[in-house]
Amino acid sequence: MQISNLTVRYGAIEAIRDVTFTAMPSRITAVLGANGAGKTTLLRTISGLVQPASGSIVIEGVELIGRATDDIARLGVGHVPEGRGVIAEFTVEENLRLGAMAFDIDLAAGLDEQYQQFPVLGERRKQYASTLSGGERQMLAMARALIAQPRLLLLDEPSLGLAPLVAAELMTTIRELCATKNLSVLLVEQNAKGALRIADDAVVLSVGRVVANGSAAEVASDDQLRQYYLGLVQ
Amino acid sequence: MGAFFTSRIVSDILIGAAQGVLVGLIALSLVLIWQSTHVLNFAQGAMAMFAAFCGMTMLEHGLNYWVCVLISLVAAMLLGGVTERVLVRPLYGKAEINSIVVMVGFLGILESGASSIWSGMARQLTSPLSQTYFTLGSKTLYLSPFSLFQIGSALTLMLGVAALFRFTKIGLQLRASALAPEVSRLLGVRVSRMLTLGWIISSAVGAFAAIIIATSGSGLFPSNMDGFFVFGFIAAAIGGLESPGGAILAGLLIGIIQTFVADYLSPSWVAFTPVLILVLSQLVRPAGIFTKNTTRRL
Amino acid sequence: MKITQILLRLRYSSLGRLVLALLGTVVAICVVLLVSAQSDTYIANAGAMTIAILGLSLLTGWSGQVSIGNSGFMAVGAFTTGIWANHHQSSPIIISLLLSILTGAIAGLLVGIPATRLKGPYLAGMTLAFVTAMVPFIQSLGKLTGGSGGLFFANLSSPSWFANLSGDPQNFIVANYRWAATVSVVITGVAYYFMSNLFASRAGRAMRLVRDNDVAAELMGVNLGRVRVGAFVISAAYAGLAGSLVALLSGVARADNFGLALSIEILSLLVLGGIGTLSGALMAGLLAAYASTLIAKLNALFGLNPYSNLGSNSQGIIFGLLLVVTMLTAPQGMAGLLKKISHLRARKEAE
Amino acid sequence: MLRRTHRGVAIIAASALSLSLAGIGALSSSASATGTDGVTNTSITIGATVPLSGIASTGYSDVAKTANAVFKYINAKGGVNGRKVNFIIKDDCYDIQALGCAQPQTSGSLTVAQTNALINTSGGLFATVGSLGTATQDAVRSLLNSDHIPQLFVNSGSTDWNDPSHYSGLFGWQTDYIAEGKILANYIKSKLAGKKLGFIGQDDDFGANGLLGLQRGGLSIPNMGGTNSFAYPATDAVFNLSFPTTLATLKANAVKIVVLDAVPPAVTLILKDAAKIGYYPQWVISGVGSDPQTVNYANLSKTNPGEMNAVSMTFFPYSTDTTNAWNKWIAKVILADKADFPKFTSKSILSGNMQYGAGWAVTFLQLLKAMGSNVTRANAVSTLEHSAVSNAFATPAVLPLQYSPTNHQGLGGGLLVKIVSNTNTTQIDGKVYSTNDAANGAITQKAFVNAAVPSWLN
Repeated sequence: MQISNLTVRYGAIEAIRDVTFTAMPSRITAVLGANGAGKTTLLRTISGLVQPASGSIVIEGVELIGRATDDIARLGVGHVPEGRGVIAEFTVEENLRLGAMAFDIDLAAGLDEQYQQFPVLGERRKQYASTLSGGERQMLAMARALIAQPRLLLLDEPSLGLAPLVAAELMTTIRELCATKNLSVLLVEQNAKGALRIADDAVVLSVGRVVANGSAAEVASDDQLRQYYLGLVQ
Repeated sequence: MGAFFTSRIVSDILIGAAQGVLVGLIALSLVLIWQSTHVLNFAQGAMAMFAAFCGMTMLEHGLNYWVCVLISLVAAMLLGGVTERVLVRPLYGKAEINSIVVMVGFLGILESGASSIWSGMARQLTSPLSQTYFTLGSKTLYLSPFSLFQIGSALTLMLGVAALFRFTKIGLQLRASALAPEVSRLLGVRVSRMLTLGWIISSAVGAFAAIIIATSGSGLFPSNMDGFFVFGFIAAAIGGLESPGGAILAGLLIGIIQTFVADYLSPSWVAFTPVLILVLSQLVRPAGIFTKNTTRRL
Repeated sequence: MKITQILLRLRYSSLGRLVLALLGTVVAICVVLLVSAQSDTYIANAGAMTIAILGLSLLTGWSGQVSIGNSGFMAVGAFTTGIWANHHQSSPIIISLLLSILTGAIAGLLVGIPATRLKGPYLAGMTLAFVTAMVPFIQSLGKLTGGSGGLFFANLSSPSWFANLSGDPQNFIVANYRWAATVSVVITGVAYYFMSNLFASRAGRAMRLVRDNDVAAELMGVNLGRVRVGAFVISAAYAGLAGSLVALLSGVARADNFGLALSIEILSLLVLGGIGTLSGALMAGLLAAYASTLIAKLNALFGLNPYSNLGSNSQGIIFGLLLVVTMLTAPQGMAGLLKKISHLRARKEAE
Repeated sequence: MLRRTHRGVAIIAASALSLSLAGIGALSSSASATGTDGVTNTSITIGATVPLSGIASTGYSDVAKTANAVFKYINAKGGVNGRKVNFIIKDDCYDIQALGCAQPQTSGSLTVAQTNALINTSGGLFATVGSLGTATQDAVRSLLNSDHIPQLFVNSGSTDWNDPSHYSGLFGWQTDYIAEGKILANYIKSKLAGKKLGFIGQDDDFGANGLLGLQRGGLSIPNMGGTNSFAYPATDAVFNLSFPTTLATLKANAVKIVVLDAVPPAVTLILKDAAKIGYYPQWVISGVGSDPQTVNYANLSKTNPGEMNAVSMTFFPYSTDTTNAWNKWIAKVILADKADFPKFTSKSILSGNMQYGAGWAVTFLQLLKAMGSNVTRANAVSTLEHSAVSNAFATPAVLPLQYSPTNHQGLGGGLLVKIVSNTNTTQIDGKVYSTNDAANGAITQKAFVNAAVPSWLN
């Protein structure tokens, strides 16, 4: 995925300014930065929920800008929004069926696969999503995105609100998925430490601008970046 | 046994139920729209009336009753779909009063428009089935072939809508679009089509009720749905605007209680009976008797 | 400073508002004396509608509660006036008006206490239910309210000093119409003055805060329930006054005249004029009064036979279209449009 | 330049206001050439408020339209004494501003508002003629009286129009409901004696007066609310809430004769609801609610689905009689009015409402002719009160008007008819019955002879 010269405005405020970077296939790209750096806006723009003022987003040769959100989803862009977005009034299985609905896939096989991946969901398939714990909801949201077999997965703060152990487990799962599924992941995280541990590449945003862009290892070893933008102290 | 079925209480229940399922259908159509688009459709009754006129006036040109019904239902679907696309779509996310006013304006256009096209005169629709009640011995059993059809088809329609929502792919998408439009979009669901579809189904349900009302009651005329709309709205509010089943039950309840009031107390109290039921139910459970308690979201 | 700017600035002080209201009333009375008798009937009705719209503007525009039941409170006012007039034929009209305000307020309290616990569509539904119940309820009271037929009593007629003053003392028909319009204008002026003071008061600010953010209002120590019920009561009192005026102007109180249709009309006019503005209520009142005349002229312009199906229904169609188009294109109504225009001009001037 | 265009909101509003005021309606009500409002040497302006839309418009909207057709017909022939009749019809929705009403809901009584508009017609209004409804016309009685504007030929059978000492310019036209009730009671006593009686009436003067007439005619029916005697609210003509239980009670009590004082839409519902429970009593229906061209009588008989079993009273030759001279004349007049009656053909049957409208329109033309050159309000009242003149007016009614200085009611009886179907009504005995309102007032009968159609109308 290639993002070039992307600018997004909310009224007079520029949430994203002239952002350019490339997310490589089958790799995890972490998008890092402080609160209000424009990370969530970036994901929402990719999904078509926000219309940019200028710039382009191209994925496998297809321009995304100007397309409707549901069209973009059907192009193979999965988006797990911040706060997970599971439908509490639906059962676990209904949530998963909804995720598969718009795609031409074998539903039964898809469900099996997700239940295998996330056994706890299999156990609770008839339960309403409102009864799940935070971690289980996050898994459900991931499973619901994955069942559509996306090629690009946008994850918005997946570890937010989770216990550190659960969060770490989740990161490992993401890493495995990326390796086995030939999946590109754009991972937005405030928890830079965890994200950099599993990411291949990293982009650092500050007040809507790209301040660093490179391999995760490079970013992780840059003291200045760590201190000023990521709030990580040795 | 015959004496039981022709007793005063059973008679009142049968008369009330026939009336009540119609109130329930209107309530159901209101709930369908409220659920999917959070618009309180004041023009619901008028849209149903207009669609009924489109088809049922063909009776005068010698067309078969059921063909006319079919034409009306198609007209209703078109009207519902176009209304959602043209009038309602710009209102999403706006203040509540905006949609109330637009639908009130649309109500005026439809009723005056129908009067302009078809005149304000009541048209009697020749019933396809006998409306004479059956008798058991010398007593009347308050059921006729038409009222059986009326109750039966209304219940079938309600079950059909429920099944559609519960068991089909489309139903799942309809519900998801209503509950969480943005998430549904992210999952590739064509939400805007689903909203239109919600209006289409709701309009068809309303038009069916209007046709039955015109056939069994005082005929078809531009304001013939006004009273039923108010009762239907009250039923929907009693049931809780989120609950199709609650709407239907509340409609039945209103019909039956009204008949009892007319029979045992006074016919002149009938018009404000539903309101008393509403006030009582709202004081007990403000969000409707048939909805689960939810906490206020900030 | 120019006169217009001085006038506009007046509304920021209590005394200034009094001066403005007095000026407006005097100007309106001059208009009443100059125009035709038919225009006087329109102005008289415009006054009553303005008062009703002001009441709803407070409730819906300021405290954020959508009501489609205010015509029910108008009915309370009208029948209070009617019953009083039938028993005390020679009592001054001010007593009828005050009694109607009182009964309207009491009805508002009775409905408001349960209704204001509800929000959004449930509140709208409750008020809808109230008005649909009010008409048959009043009719079922038999002799007291005259059943379906209603009550009939003497309508306002001009005292002789006014007939002499208003020009043609021979033509008592015209003097009667002028007198009715003058009375209506004066009452409207008083009602307008009180509302403008309320708008500027602490209570008015509390209401707008509740509308915009009820949680914040609560945190700032505003008693939500009291503000909501208070708005209901004042709104109903205004409706009671409007109903009383309507009854006095026509000499009739009939429940059917105060049904759902009138409520919807008031709400629509409020929107056309501009929700939550005082000037919008005035303009909407005038629009209501002149609607049928304007549309008759349109009919004539297009050569429509007024007795044909289309001709006799063109009013409904045009009014409906007006509502839909206003809401979709200029939801702030006429007051909003005027404001926009004057801002644009001010900006141009600045450049 | 720019500075001048700057205006505050209030000033723009005020100027818009005064512009709109200036644009609408010049000074009116100035006395005209002849000294009487609404009268010139070549025209006379009259008006009426009627339900053209809304709850009562079914059928009733044809009344004033037919009268208008009569006036247009005569105007085309040069008018009466050189004056053309300028007839203004205003829609008042029966003053029930339900959503079916096509008028914008302003405030208060629509009948009063529309009557004000009539009074303020530029050039003035001579009189209201043929306004429709009991409660609606009660509402404007004192208004018109205080302005000294005659209120002629009110379309209602209430006795409220017969009060010359208080309302000198107020005149009814049709037989009142009490007299009608007495005549119907007389028929029931003589032809249907010994059968159990029931009554359903509108909950206002219409029902109450009709019931009073039946009682004064010697029938023992309790007041509405008593055994087998029911009141229904006017809005039930739409909502149909009370009729099913009312009729079930009547059936259960084995009532064999049911008298209806109801408007046509309510009669349609009552007949339909009765058929649903297999209840086929002898119906006796007030003339204002029985018009076969308005009420749907299809399939309402047990023995023969095409037949009906109802008795009613009419003041006109029965409308299906196509050989009657007045019926032929009315049909010709309506046929000439393509604008208001586009669907009326030479094969169409007249409705009772059309006859009714033609009835009072012709009466007004006769009055105009009788006044000669002295067309004033005072002369109109005194001409009508001059029995020798007004009682000789030739109208489509089957009996003469009976106006006098003490009687402003109009007709005092009618013809009994049997309604068999929508296209088949027959006279019962060919006799015209007449009476007054008093309990001891005798009922007289004579053979039905229609007055000839005057040549100047043709």
